Amino acid sequence: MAATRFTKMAYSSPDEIVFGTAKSPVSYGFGIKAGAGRVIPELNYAPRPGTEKDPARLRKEYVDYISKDALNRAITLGFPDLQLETEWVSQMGDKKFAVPVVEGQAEIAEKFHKDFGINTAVRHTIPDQREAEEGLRTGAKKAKGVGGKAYPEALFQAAEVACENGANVLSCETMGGKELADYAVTSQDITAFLYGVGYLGAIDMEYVWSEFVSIAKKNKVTPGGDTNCSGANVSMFMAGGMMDQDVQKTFSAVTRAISAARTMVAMECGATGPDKDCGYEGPIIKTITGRPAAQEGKNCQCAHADLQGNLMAQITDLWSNESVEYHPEFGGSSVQCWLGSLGYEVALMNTAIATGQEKTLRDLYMITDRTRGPEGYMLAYDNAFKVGEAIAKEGKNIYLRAKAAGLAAAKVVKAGNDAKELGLTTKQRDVLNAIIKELEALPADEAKFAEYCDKKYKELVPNYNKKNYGL
Amino acid sequence: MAATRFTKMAYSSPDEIVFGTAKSPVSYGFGIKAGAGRVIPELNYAPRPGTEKDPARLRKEYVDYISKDALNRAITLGFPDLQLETEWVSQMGDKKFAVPVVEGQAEIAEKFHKDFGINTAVRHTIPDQREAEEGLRTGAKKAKGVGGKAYPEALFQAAEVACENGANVLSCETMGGKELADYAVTSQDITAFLYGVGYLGAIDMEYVWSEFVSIAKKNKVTPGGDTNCSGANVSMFMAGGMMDQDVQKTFSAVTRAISAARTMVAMECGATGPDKDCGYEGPIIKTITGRPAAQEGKNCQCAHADLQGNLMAQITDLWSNESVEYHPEFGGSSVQCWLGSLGYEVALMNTAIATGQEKTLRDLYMITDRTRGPEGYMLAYDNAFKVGEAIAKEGKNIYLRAKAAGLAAAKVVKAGNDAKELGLTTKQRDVLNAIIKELEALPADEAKFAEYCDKKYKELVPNYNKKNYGL
Amino acid sequence: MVSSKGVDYAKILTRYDIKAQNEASPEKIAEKMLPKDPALKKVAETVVWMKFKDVGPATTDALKTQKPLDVINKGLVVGMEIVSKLYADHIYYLPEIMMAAKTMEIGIAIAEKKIEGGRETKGLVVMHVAEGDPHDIGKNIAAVMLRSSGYSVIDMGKDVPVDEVVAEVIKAKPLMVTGTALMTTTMTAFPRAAEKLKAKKVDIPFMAAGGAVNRDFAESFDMGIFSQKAPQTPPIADKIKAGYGWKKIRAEWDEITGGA
Amino acid sequence: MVSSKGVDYAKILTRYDIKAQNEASPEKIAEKMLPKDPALKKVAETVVWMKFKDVGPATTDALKTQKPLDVINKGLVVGMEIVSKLYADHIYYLPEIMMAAKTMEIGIAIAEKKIEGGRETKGLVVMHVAEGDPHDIGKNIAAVMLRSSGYSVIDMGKDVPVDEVVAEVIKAKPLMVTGTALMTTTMTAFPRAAEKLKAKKVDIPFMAAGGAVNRDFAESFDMGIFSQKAPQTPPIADKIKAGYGWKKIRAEWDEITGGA
Ligand SMILES: [Zn+2]
Ligand SMILES: [Zn+2]
Ligand SMILES: [Zn+2]
Repeated sequence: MAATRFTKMAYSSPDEIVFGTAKSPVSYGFGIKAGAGRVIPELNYAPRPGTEKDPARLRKEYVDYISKDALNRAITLGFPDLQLETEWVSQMGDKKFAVPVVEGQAEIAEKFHKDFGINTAVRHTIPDQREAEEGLRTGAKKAKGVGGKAYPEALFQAAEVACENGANVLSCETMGGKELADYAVTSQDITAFLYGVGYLGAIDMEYVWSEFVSIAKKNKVTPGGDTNCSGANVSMFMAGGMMDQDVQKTFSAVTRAISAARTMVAMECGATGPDKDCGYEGPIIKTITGRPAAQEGKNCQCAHADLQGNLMAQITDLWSNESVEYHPEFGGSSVQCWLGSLGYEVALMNTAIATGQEKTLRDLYMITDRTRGPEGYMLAYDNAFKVGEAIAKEGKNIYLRAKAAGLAAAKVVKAGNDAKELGLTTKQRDVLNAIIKELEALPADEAKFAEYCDKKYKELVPNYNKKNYGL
Repeated sequence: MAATRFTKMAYSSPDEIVFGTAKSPVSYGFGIKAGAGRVIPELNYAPRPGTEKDPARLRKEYVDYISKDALNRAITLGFPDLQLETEWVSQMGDKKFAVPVVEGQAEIAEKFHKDFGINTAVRHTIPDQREAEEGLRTGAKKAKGVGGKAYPEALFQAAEVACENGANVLSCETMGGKELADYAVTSQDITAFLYGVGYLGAIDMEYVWSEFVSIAKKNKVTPGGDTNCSGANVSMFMAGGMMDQDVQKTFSAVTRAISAARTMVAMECGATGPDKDCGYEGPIIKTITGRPAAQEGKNCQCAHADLQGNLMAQITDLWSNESVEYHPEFGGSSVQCWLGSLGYEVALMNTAIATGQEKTLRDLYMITDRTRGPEGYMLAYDNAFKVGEAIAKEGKNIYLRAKAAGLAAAKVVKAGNDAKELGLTTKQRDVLNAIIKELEALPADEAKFAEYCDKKYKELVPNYNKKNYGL
Repeated sequence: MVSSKGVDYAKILTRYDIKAQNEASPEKIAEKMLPKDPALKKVAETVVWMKFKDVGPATTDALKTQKPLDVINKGLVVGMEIVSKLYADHIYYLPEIMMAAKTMEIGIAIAEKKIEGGRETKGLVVMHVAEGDPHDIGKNIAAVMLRSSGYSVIDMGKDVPVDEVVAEVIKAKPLMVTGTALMTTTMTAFPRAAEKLKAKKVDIPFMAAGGAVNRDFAESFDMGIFSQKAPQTPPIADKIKAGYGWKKIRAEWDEITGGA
Repeated sequence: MVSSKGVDYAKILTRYDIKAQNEASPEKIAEKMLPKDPALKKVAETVVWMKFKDVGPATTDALKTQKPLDVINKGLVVGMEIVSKLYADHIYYLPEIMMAAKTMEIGIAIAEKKIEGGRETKGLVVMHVAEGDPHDIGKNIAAVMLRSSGYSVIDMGKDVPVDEVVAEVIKAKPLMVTGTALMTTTMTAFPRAAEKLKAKKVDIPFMAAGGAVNRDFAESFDMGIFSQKAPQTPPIADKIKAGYGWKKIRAEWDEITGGA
């Protein structure tokens, strides 16, 4: 199945976009309606170390402890909706581990829906364990682990296991382009990022998501979406908070924009959303696709701290804590405590919707983090809309649109700094200027770009091999 | 020093009251200004079990781990203010344990202020280890533990240790009336609560806080305030969430209102605020006293879950997480993660203030939880104002004002139910009606009330002894 | 003020308490469980309806036709079982439990006097609150629930030093000992007490409970078992009475406490 | 849109990065630390300014007047020390570290050839990413930092089974072994590996690092030590080189890593 490219914006103006409502809402699970006028909390969690040792223990951890605790707390606090997200631990590549967890969570989600009327669903996010050096496509070299199965085949098989046993939403954090993204981020090489994530990553997404969508559809499961966690998030985390910054924040802002052009490929292959919480490129993608967005921010401090905790709530449809390890706290188990945080924020957003104040609250979220750093500034919904427009305009060509995204982001940030709205350190500004120069100097032609990059990065990047991308 | 009673409201209408601003702001510590137009995050934490074994280890836990982690994260996330609150572990009754902690936290708070310009302060909350059976007043029976010192003397000595060694704010969770409150809550006896908390508790507060204020003033430390944690919070927690309810929520709402008449005595003795985060009676007290309020709610899920997580932010001046045990999380240490949550919420409130939208956000917080239960309904700022008026009107008489608070709260809840704004279960409504009947039947005269209660509860309540209250 | 006119609050946050409230009448539930014998029925009813003043006469009356042990087990205790059922069904709440238990205890005191050598309880439990910790409400509720379930309790109170706990346990030889702590820094007394008991060759379950305590902590020291809330205490005690050691309680904890 | 006109953002959230930015010129800081000898200075400068292309000729040139070991230690390594200082001062960032290290390694490769029997490094470190874990960026950065500090590294890559790690350590006899994990469920491989090493009488520090790993976990198994971020790895390695065992590293961890 070929991807159908987005070449137009789903919204006609930035002000139209707000949390809780998407142009194309999606229904699934036990009563969940994403993007249909109400924000939904999405809880993510990790089992305690040691529980992955045998299938029965792992099932108990996910179902009897984590899911049950969360659903009980949702009732205690009165939440009308709860989506659970299970990001598979690597052991679940083995069916013996995966099936009991998927089945058990489906059962308990249904039970609470029946007993209390709470709307529930479970998203299963399959781990992409492919490695560039072992081959990203089917028929590649046999890989270690995972029952001796080759990784690409194992990836699709895991998706089938999830869909056949009770998943409501299927997602993935694909790794295509990661070998170049790692190099790009550590070396501050924006062309490497554009080639790896924007170009090769988009090709790989199409390969993976064509298959994922057909597996999901066959099983009447909602194909959710993806994230560039392995690229733009690594960049964002290494750019750090206010003081700790291995990577320059202007660099990370541009990588984020480029990643949007990649992540949206899932939807071009038929994914309906909600996409993945950790895709901070979500605001850009929602402007183009109109599909429900899952996002994370102020209430995902359990997992990480970034500089746009409030801003990320601006247009979200599902609100996530990213991840928390299961363990006890004074206030209950960790999943209960963070669900409490999530659900209260969601309730505030839904009150704003119900009282017609949603645009005011959206703007307060956005203004809070608008000028704190280049990434937040670029993701503010008015600026994200500009980046979205740049992508849609070149929507047909995956290279040109990714480059356009990067350039648009860089120029938005520069304009903000010129207008004295957004402060930058000297270093941040120097890096930004260098990026604009570098991106502008790249060839206008896809083939020439690909040829140039292949030659250059073959030398520099370990494990890079264009055959992994069918080239 | 006698208490100067509040007999008038600090505000002329509920709509005047909003988060971040108090009629009487207070400055202290290294640049902190409470209630002066900006909400301040207040982080509270507990050391890991085992670290209380020796003074050096405990100091390391509080200073090198907890305080340093928190201050570092505040810089990472760009928070302009941070107040730390140390609720003393019982071991700190011994000077050897307390002094290094108090000194160490003062030093690090000052260092970060100097190095980065962040405003900082440390609140020290002294544990009230007095027990009714051992005597609540000086000269009482010698108590076990705490270096063989009698508890009341030890309490004042601990306050001196805090104030002499670097505390910026002095607070306490006094226990006066607890023996009756425990009985009242388990037996659903509103008169026992009124007598124990509203009446005897107020007498005990005056005894303790006259001394605390003079110790604080002598050392140029801000006398913060108190809370009825041991009474109204026990009641609230036992009333539980949506399903788990050992105590009826209508009962707990009334106990909360009564506790306001007690907690405000600290301010009548000269405490300037900010009062204690866990005093959910804070909204009522702020309407009367105009002093800065510390509150907790949606971002204190680490410590407990109640049904007014958003609402409690409506008029807060410091925003707290209540307490979290120090331990690791994916996103850093637990104190860093919860500080992130706190600080982001505070930033949202401060954005609302800066853009003139503070009343809208306040109302969104309030509306979110307004109809979820009797306690939240009664604490909604318009209703809290009504309870405040009932207290102020009878301000001179501690019995009459506490009774008036309880009755006003009960009637507010009943009116909300009658108007079909607030749903109640049959049981909740039955209990509410019984409370109104019982309170209305009580004598109008303080002496008669005291005599009646003394006779009744002498029989029923273990460890009750009116001598503990100088009667 | 932002207007909340027309807001459907249930779509923001749901009042599951109202949705799920049990309007069943306590009378109907009690009816099915009350004893047939009229005298015993009357005794049980005084407990179910918490009639302190009537329980004495009713007990005395029943003792005329029934054996004292039957008045207790088939009258007073059955009344308390009905109360527990009403509590589990969210028709009764904590205050009713407390008052019914008090009522039952008045009756038991009267009936016991007629039993040669006194009544044998299911077993003895020693309870305390950790040193430095002043909150004892949870312990007190658990004590009432244990007594209502037929156990006898030695309540050492709050702020109890480790050595006193150890001495009492050695003297009284209970089925189990319980410790309650609201603060993580006071709960560290429990492993110290357990250690000392072990040194004296005492090997009974040491139940750790209270706000600060979680299952991980309670099971982190030898003898330690966990109780999350007061109603879990009697079913755990029943298992210990039935011969379970602390290891077996831990292994089957989810099942034992599942309904409580 | 809500207007943000006139909002003083610094009162909401402060840009400490801008307030604290270090505008000091790298040239000035380098000047003070560069070697006096002109040939060595030129070598060091190629590292500081990350000139891949110039480092070869400069090294070759310096080798004419200086001993190879001096070219390395007083030229190339000094250049890298300047880079580390600039990094610590927030003037240089990660990309400069990576590029400077690459530059230095080109020079070292040339100079080493002139040393009889090859250069002796400070010691050997075996590094890997846990089985099932595909993220290796942190390990790669730490490897560069270790190499820049004079250690040699055997990099086993990612998704490495426990038995392979054990076999490599037994064969290579390193100063320490490191494992990186992003997931708590993969990091459990480290205690298993340590256990197996212990059984083979290997008792070296086993550094656990990566997103999932915290100090508690790293110190929960024998041999385990913690590293929170890549720049902490070389100072820890230096202590091991100086004779510290894993217990002593743990005891002095705060001091050792305080500056890193
Ligand atoms: Zn992710
Ligand atoms: Zn408190
Ligand atoms: Zn935690």
